Amino acid sequence: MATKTEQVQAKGGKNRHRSLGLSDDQALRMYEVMRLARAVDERMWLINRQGRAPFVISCQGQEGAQVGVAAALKPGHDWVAPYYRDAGVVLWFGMTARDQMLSFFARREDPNSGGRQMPGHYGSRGLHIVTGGSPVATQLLHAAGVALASKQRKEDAVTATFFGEGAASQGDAHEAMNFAAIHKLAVLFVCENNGYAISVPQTRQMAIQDVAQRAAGYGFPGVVVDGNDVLACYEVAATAVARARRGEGPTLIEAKTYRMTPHSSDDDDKRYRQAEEVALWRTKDPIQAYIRYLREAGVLRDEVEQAITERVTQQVDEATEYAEQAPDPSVDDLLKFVYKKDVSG
Amino acid sequence: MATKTEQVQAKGGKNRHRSLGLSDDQALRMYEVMRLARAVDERMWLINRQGRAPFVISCQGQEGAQVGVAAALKPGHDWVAPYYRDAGVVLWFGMTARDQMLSFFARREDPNSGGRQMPGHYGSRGLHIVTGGSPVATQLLHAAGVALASKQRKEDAVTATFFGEGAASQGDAHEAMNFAAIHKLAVLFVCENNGYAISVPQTRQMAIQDVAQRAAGYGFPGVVVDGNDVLACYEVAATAVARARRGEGPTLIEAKTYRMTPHSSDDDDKRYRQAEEVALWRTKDPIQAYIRYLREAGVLRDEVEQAITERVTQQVDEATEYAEQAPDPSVDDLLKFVYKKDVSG
Amino acid sequence: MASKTIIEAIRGAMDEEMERDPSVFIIGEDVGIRGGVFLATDGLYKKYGEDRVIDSPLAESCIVGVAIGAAVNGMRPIAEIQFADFIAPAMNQIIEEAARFCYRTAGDFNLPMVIRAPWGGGVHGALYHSQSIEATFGHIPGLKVVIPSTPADARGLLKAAVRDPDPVLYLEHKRTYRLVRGEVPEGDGVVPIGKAEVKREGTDLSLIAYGLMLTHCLDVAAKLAKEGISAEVLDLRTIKPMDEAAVIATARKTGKVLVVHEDNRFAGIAAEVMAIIMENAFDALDAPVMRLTAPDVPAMPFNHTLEEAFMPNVEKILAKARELARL
Amino acid sequence: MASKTIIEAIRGAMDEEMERDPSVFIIGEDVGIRGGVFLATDGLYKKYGEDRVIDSPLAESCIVGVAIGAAVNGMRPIAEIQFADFIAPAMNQIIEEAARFCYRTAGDFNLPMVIRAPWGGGVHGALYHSQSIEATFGHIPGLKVVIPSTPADARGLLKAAVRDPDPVLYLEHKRTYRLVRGEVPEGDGVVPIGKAEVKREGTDLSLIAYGLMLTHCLDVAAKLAKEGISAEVLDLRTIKPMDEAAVIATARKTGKVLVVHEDNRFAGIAAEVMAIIMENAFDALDAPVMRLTAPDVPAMPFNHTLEEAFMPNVEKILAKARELARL
Ligand SMILES: Cc1ncc(C[n+]2csc(CCOP(=O)(O)OP(=O)(O)O)c2C)c(N)n1
Ligand SMILES: Cc1ncc(C[n+]2csc(CCOP(=O)(O)OP(=O)(O)O)c2C)c(N)n1
Ligand SMILES: [Mg+2]
Ligand SMILES: [Mg+2]
Repeated sequence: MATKTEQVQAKGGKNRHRSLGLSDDQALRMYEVMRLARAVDERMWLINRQGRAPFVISCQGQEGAQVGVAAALKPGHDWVAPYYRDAGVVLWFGMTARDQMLSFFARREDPNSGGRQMPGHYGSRGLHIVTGGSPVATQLLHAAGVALASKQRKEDAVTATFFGEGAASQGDAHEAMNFAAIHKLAVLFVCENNGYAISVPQTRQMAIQDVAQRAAGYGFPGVVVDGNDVLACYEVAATAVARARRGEGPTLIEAKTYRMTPHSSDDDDKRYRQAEEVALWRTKDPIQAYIRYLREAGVLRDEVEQAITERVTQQVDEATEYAEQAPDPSVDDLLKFVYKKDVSG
Repeated sequence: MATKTEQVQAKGGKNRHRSLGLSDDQALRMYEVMRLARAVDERMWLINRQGRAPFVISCQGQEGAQVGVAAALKPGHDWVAPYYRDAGVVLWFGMTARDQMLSFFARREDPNSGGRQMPGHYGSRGLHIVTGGSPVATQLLHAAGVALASKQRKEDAVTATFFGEGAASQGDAHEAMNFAAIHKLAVLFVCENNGYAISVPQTRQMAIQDVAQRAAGYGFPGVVVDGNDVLACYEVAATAVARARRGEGPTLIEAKTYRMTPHSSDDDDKRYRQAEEVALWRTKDPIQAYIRYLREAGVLRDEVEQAITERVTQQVDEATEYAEQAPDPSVDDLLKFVYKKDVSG
Repeated sequence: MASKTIIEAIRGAMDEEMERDPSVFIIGEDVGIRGGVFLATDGLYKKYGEDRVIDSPLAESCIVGVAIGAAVNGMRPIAEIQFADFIAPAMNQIIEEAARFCYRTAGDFNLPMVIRAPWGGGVHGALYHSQSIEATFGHIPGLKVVIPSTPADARGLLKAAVRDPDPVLYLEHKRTYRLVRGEVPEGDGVVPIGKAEVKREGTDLSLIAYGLMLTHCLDVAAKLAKEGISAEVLDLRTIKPMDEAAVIATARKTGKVLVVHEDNRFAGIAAEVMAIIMENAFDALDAPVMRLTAPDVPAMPFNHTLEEAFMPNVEKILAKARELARL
Repeated sequence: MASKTIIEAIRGAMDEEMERDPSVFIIGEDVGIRGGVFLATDGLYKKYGEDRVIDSPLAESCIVGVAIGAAVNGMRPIAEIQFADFIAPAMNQIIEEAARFCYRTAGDFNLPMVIRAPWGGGVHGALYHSQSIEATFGHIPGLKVVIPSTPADARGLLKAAVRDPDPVLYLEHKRTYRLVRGEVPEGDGVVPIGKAEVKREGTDLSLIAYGLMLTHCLDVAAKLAKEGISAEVLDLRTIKPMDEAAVIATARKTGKVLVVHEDNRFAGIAAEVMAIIMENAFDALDAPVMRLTAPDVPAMPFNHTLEEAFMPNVEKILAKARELARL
């Protein structure tokens, strides 16, 4: 079994997406979902700064890794266990801007939690998105369990779970990778390494260069990829998915990326990040990079760009308007669903 | 930093111990402690089978790894955080056969716990043996903490912690190795890999050949050594200790060995181990192997062997006699030492 | 009606449920070829194979976390924690994840899973093979916690737990495994979660207990009868959600209540029972409700003298009950 | 006397203790250059350097396990858990290790260490930034659990915790950090662990609380006074070991007690207080002891309506107190 860490470099050329088996339409769908994730996120910050909603946590800067990996999966058939930044993943899996805004405003209709959880705590049984709480890294074990069930029923569904490089320090990350390796489970462990866990830089989080190096210690491949190159992320994910469907077991994918916002609306990243560093990474924005590629490839013509921008803006506007008007849960909702089956006398 | 897994092979020759800087006396002291650990253990089984004591958990088969590593440390200066099989480690660090028997019979004088814990739950502040409970792998983090304190005070003490390959699956093992790596702590992580966690074989515990492979995922060396070759264990430990004292950080030592007894007096290993396998490993008994070496080396002459046997037998006899007579704790001891400082009204 | 020990009833219930429903599987340490350290799963590995009786790595958070994921994806895992004393590494997965899945998704997700764990003392298990954990988990909303005390309840409650759509912590008092034998009904024999049972009727005072202490309380009631004291014995059976109506009924009936458990005293289950009675039957009390529990020291020591001193037993319960009867 | 907020008092206490004793150090997530997510350690990294203010990896078991080891080897760690809701990964190290070190070695080992954690709700923190954990840890023998409600107590109890030879869980109600301001004495001002304090004298009924609820109870007592009801307010301050004498004294004094907490109800701290009163002041009660707590649902939802509905507040306490006064 290959266990060496491969440095996957983005190959140039105007035909990258086609050589990866992606049609122009698929390439554009990926672009539109990245744009939508970004637009919803930006709108949330705006509303938060106006004091109309208490909390935002962002995907900005990580949409390439999220959509690149998600695009290699089959929504509805495969499963994802995302973390709070994965707007790009859940939008690809069928959530809508409206769903996002309903949870942002904590409305009763919020499909993730009925207004109970903070924004970013995704979950939908129907969409095969495993519910996430706030404690980091627990979802890696859930993903292993979902994959175990698929294996027990001899189904070829793949489960992808996403987490930050900080979460990789938790014991659960170790236990999940070890278990998935032992049973050769169809799991993609996707680490979105943005260099910080709130204020803690990678150098205080681990003594290694690449989280992907850990995979060898479990007995499966670890791959490092440029997380700001959506097509490179798609490529390594497609390889890992194929391997998983063949029953050859998990892959650890480390997408090197950056968080373009503070950790959340409660954070002040100026305390721990240099303005230069933030500025440098702005130039590596995965959306801008993808735009450059799509234009070069002749896929993103002006009218297409314009149509996408209009659709995105319209969805965000409608979603915001709808969600802000939508009703709150009522007081008597408080006691519901402690159990699925209430047996108290 | 070297992070590749080195296969350390025992080098032959009659002068191995001298070439490792061990005098004949030191080589014999190591032998005597191995013998003592074994003899105490065998006596405990005898007594347990006679129904005079409820529980035994053994070091048998692992004395080479234990004494080999411990001999590379400075008792009283360095620290150990052992696990329940490490009779060889604690005897090297100053515990006596009497101490062992006092805890075996759960007497008030038991220095580990005053008769409160099961045998094998070692601890002595004065001897720099960190107290252990039953939950596995917690001691790896304690060892990291002890080493952090040494570093904070700029002392060169080294901390060695011991655990089984099963314990390596716990999240705490991951968190401890990661933390020790980040702070380049003077820790030896010593995995006594005996191939089983009670009934669970290594193949169900992990998908890798060597636990030592994990070290690379944290950024420090991992070494595999024949755990039944006490001098080979001493050699890799001495190297790791020197590295640690130089402030270059931890080493993971994996000693491949075997448990010659059932997991404990409550276990029936016939349910999961083949008699042939057990028999094969009996031929690899670390004590017998060391005897062969010491005789070849001309160090273990008959009269020396006889003297050692007499000392060991005498110690075990006296210890047993003393401990079996020793008083139990009294009922009013029950409420003592819940706190060091009792502040309840 | 067949006569079985508690361990036989538990093994049989798992066997029956695995036969009935292919989505039921077992995961835990040494549950496979070893049959579990108490032989609770003995024979099941041979019968159902390694895909349905899974020897996990030595990692409790893994056992529970994987069970959660499998439950999300259509399975009904029975996760075994080898000793209740070793459940703490899994507390984050149990308390923050399993217990909150249904609530945090407003019912979109639910977890049909059972966590089995041997608990309790009296077996020379020392600090780490004797612990009681029912108060710790009983306090957590979203979990169901059951403790059978008879073979029939052990079988019936385990079946109910396997079929329940919510996470159930199923606690087995290890001292009772082979000590307690009793009739087990033919047929399904499911025992509903959430219902206590009066195991012996009485009029002078009530003994409320569960686990090994329930067995002791029945002995005590028999002895008290000889002294002309009529003691009612209520078996809580389900710790959470507790059958408050049954607790209130027996308190109102006898006016004198002694709650017994071997868990630590402070903020234990006895305290909650006392609070429930305080709130609902204060006017009916002829004496303050009493509790007999382990002291607030970290589990029972290995030494037999100290273990004895730690555990409530028939003598101690009898003395306390007589004291209450006299009031 | 200087006027300080609770967060200022906590920060100041750590600074003073680190100045006084070089063995005191801080370890936790984001405690360094970030100064902690609530700025509790703001400035300490700059003043004491990275060897004494250590940014840990994102692993709570690591934070506590390392603190234990350092305490074994002569240091006095202050471990910060970023939110009480994230302490569960460390429960094995806290409950099975830290709490049992002294007992399992018959006093040979002891752990002078503090675990600080912001807890409690009312800040739109939702399910995982609002939890109460005092009952869970209060139940564990070997731990000391303290909860200050005023700046003077916050400073004095934190100093006492740092100097104590045993592990102390120091819980800081995050809503009170900047909400509650008060006088802090000059000098040492150590507040003893294990002692409750009557924060307001009264004769008609007693309100027993801690944390944010203590602040609310003082408001309620003031309002009740205007209605001619004299309410005594007892601040528990130390949850474990609880000051039973103080609880019994106020119960005997007023004969009517209302216990308030925002933790879940079942087997919570209120239940223990009720049990203590049942056992020691039953004869002095003019009415059953009442409790006002959060319902048994998993922490408070994000939505403000539901958060409001979950949390006890001045209005709810006032209503309950009036009800009790009328009995
Ligand atoms: C168990 C746990 N401890 C602490 C926290 C508080 N917390 C929330 S996010 C975060 C940092 C996560 O960093 P990383 O995993 O790298 O993800 P990123 O936010 O950088 O994408 C922390 C410490 C938490 N959510 N869970
Ligand atoms: C956290 C925890 N879970 C379960 C146990 C029960 N248990 C005791 S020893 C053991 C197996 C340990 O195997 P290994 O680590 O390989 O050490 P060995 O006994 O083989 O030397 C188990 C499962 C425990 N002590 N702690
Ligand atoms: Mg990060
Ligand atoms: Mg082993």
